[in-house]
Amino acid sequence: MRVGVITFPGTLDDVDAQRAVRYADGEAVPLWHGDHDLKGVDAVIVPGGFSYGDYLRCGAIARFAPVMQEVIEAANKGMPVLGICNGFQILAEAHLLPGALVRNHKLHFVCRDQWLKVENNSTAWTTRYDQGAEILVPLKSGEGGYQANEDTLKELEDENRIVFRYVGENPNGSRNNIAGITNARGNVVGLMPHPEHAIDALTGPTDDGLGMFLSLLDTVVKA
Amino acid sequence: MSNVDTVKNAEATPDQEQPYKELGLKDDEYARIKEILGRRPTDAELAMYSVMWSEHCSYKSSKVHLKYFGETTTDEMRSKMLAGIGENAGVVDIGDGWAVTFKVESHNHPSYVEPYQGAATGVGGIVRDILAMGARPLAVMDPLRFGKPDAEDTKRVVLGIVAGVGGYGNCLGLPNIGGEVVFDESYQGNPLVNALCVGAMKVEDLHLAHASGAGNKVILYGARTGLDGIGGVSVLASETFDDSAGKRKKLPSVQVGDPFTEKVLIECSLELFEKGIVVGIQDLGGAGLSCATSELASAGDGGMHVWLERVPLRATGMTPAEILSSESQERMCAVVEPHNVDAFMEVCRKWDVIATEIGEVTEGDRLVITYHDEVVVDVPPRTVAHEGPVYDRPIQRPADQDELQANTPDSLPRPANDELLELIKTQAASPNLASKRWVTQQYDRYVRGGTVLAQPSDGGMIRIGEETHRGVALSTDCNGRYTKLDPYEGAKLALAEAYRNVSTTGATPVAVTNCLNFGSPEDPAVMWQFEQAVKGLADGCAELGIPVTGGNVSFYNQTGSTAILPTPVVGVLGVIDDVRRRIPTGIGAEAGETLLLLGE
Amino acid sequence: MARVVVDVMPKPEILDPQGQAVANALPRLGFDGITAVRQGKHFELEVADDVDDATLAKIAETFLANPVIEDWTVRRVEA
Amino acid sequence: MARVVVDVMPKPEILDPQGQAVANALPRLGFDGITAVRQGKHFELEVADDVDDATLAKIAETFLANPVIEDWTVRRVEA
Ligand SMILES: Nc1ncnc2c1ncn2[C@@H]1O[C@H](COP(=O)(O)OP(=O)(O)O)[C@@H](O)[C@H]1O
Repeated sequence: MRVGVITFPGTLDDVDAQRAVRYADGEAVPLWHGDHDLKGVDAVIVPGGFSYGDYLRCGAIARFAPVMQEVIEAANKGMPVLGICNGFQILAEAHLLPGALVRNHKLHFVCRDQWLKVENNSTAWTTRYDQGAEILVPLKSGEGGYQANEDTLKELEDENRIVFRYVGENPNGSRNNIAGITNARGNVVGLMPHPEHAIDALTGPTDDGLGMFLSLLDTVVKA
Repeated sequence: MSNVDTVKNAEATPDQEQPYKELGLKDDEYARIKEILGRRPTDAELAMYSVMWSEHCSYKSSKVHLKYFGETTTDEMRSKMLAGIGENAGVVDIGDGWAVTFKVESHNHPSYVEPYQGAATGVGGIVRDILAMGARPLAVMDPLRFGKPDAEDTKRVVLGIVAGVGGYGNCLGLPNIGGEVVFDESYQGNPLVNALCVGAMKVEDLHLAHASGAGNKVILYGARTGLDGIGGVSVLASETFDDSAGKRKKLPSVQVGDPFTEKVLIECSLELFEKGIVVGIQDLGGAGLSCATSELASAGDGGMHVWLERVPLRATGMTPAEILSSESQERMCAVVEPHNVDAFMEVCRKWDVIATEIGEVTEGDRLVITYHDEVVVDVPPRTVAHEGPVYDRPIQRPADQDELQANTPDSLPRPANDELLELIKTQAASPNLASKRWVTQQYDRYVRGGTVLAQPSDGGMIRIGEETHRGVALSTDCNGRYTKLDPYEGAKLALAEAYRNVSTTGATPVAVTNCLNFGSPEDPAVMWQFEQAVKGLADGCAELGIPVTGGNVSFYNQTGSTAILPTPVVGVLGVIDDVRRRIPTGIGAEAGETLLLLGE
Repeated sequence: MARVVVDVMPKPEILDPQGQAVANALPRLGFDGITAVRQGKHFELEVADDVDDATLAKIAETFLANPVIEDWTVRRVEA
Repeated sequence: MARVVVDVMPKPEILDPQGQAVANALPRLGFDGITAVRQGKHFELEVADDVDDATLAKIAETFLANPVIEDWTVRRVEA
């Protein structure tokens, strides 16, 4: 399994995403924002960070990067794509996922260990979880509040496209406690919390996040 | 161009008055500059000497005392030390071929003026110091001191500083693995923002700041140079102060940080190091190019020629003195062999980093700076960078020190048994003892995936070698109230606390850094506190057998004539050969644990 | 050269935590009579004369604003 | 009720990383001719009629803007 991990200027969690891929026995392939090239990978991770400083709007500039044009095309053809935190914001800006992420309702950056409920275990990235399972992974973001209009929210609920929901106190004002969503096809997933920081209880709160990368392994093997 | 003060002009007008006093130079200091140069300095030279000979850059009041660190460090203590006091940051060999560098620095005053940006640029500055050693910055810590918790201004300061530390550090992708939050009245109007950064490199990649080899190129890279931080130097510009539109140039009162530019600068620099195309490197911090060029030249074996008009500017109409003194953030200066310049530029292009060849290492022993072909600086670099004035300031134990010490807890009423519960509740709820989660929750502690311990642990710990599991632990500590009571013992206690906090993680303490925050050195009582604290810290280090590898002195922390509590923040670095054997803080992880009290 | 101002505001139906924080703080600071606050972004662009309105609209719509959550306006002002 | 607009901009002499990021991105997105961009904040306030200009100025100066690094303007607009 070869998994591309994109680096934009300002990307921070690319090293972690690469490590997570390796922990799931995959080969992590670094992808550069300026290249129109996915290097023949089986899947792509758009990792967290502050691409281009995120000074305009999170993900607003990164979305236009040459590599993203390739990601959009591949995603539309069914390639598994995972956006974590800033990656989620970028996928939303690129219209691969609906809605947008806005400033946390309390206006502070929040870094904490966050319980999530797995609402949909049939996406390319969540098959290893039990439906309804609760997992503990880090959340660390200043603009993590998920927003969408009522129609979109209804569509997401009706089509079972909410992948993760926050358990307990809503950390950022997300509508419907949404922590992560998927596209209609289930190959593109975006979430604000960081599964790649929860692959080893030594350096994270748990290894609950590893399931996402192992799920991908299953998906790719099956394909 | 006509009103640029050149060396030729300075020779022709020896009696021209210069605003050296406004720039903070004393009569005898100005006289010494004239003696060194054999003429009056040009405006640009005066700007350089005045910033480089300031307390902040020259350590002129502390030097005589800091020597004691060196005198008390034995060869055995030094055995793991690859670089020590005098370099950008101390470096220790931690085994497995890894070297670790760490340092703590203050950004106190700017953080009072504009808390967010002051704290943010404080983090940015210390991170560049670590980068300049050739290391990848790996984590930060932030020992903070604020005024009274219920004072209105404290809110502004706390909110801004915490957001600034977080905003910059989070955006750089550096986990925050610890720090302190202390409230005390004495910091009202004078908060302390100390920032620590730790980084690692392979031993053979250690870069020291020097410019050797005639013909080598000097490259400035990173952000453009603006009018930031040149407040004092503006007095030099009285004649050229009007820009073309005839308006007075506006000077920014605050430096704004750009963490994205710094993040890119870090990755770009690390790629340059990895390719082996950097001979010497220096970050641009306080005193900007004045500092970087004179220090690089002074530490090398030749001279240097700089073409100042090549420096990419952000503001119009900047004078040579202003360009030299600008403290614009997010810049670095590298020395590169001529045949590597193209490769250097290529890496900078990849990262979209502006890079400009601004100078060259020369045969001679002078630092010569020209501006459109006219010589505006011609000085022996050592006299700027390393041979500044030294003061042995008067020291006087405060008259009320005995009284202070005599006022012991013995005179306090004992709480009755039924008051104890209330007392514990009050204490637990007091801002100095309460949970610091409101602060630490704003800091990313996970990024890079190497954080083994962070809040609420006694010491932070990161993994350095992913294959070998080797790691380091760090803690910073200081109790200003103890130090006020007895500066010698107080500094020792700060060291002992940091040492214990590192030990309890399972790591072995190996080295010490410090940030000595004090009031005015012109106050003999403050100088006494300082001298005592340095002695205490040095003697403590000798007893424990670990060296001070670097640090920072911050004087003039006072409001009016009232100094802050003497606050020698001590940072201890420990090594652990396998982070999987770390000891987490807290009890109750497993049933049947036994609680033991060690010591008296 | 012309100066162009682009204002970007959260759509009315979208939660605006920043505006709300301002609105909540004002009475505490002793300022009464402000019933609602919304906070957005204000851009000032120096634009060459040959950049037409359609291009400016496109910059605002595709880049400066996110139409999913934000409205925008563009106007040319005296430099 | 009146609508009041407050614009808050980084002072010209102060580094504006946000505006710079936008300015650098535009040519990459194929938009040429924008020579400079500065980014600030835009507030829209619903204000009771008895709130006078001096009060609005005070709100802008002491709260919405940070005068150390920012300039501000206040104007009343049609609601
Ligand atoms: N400014 C800060 N930045 C980062 N971590 C902090 C800061 N202040 C406190 N911490 C962390 O929070 C935890 C608790 O701090 P504190 O209550 O001061 O503990 P202690 O009293 O044991 O030193 C520690 O892990 C400490 O490193």
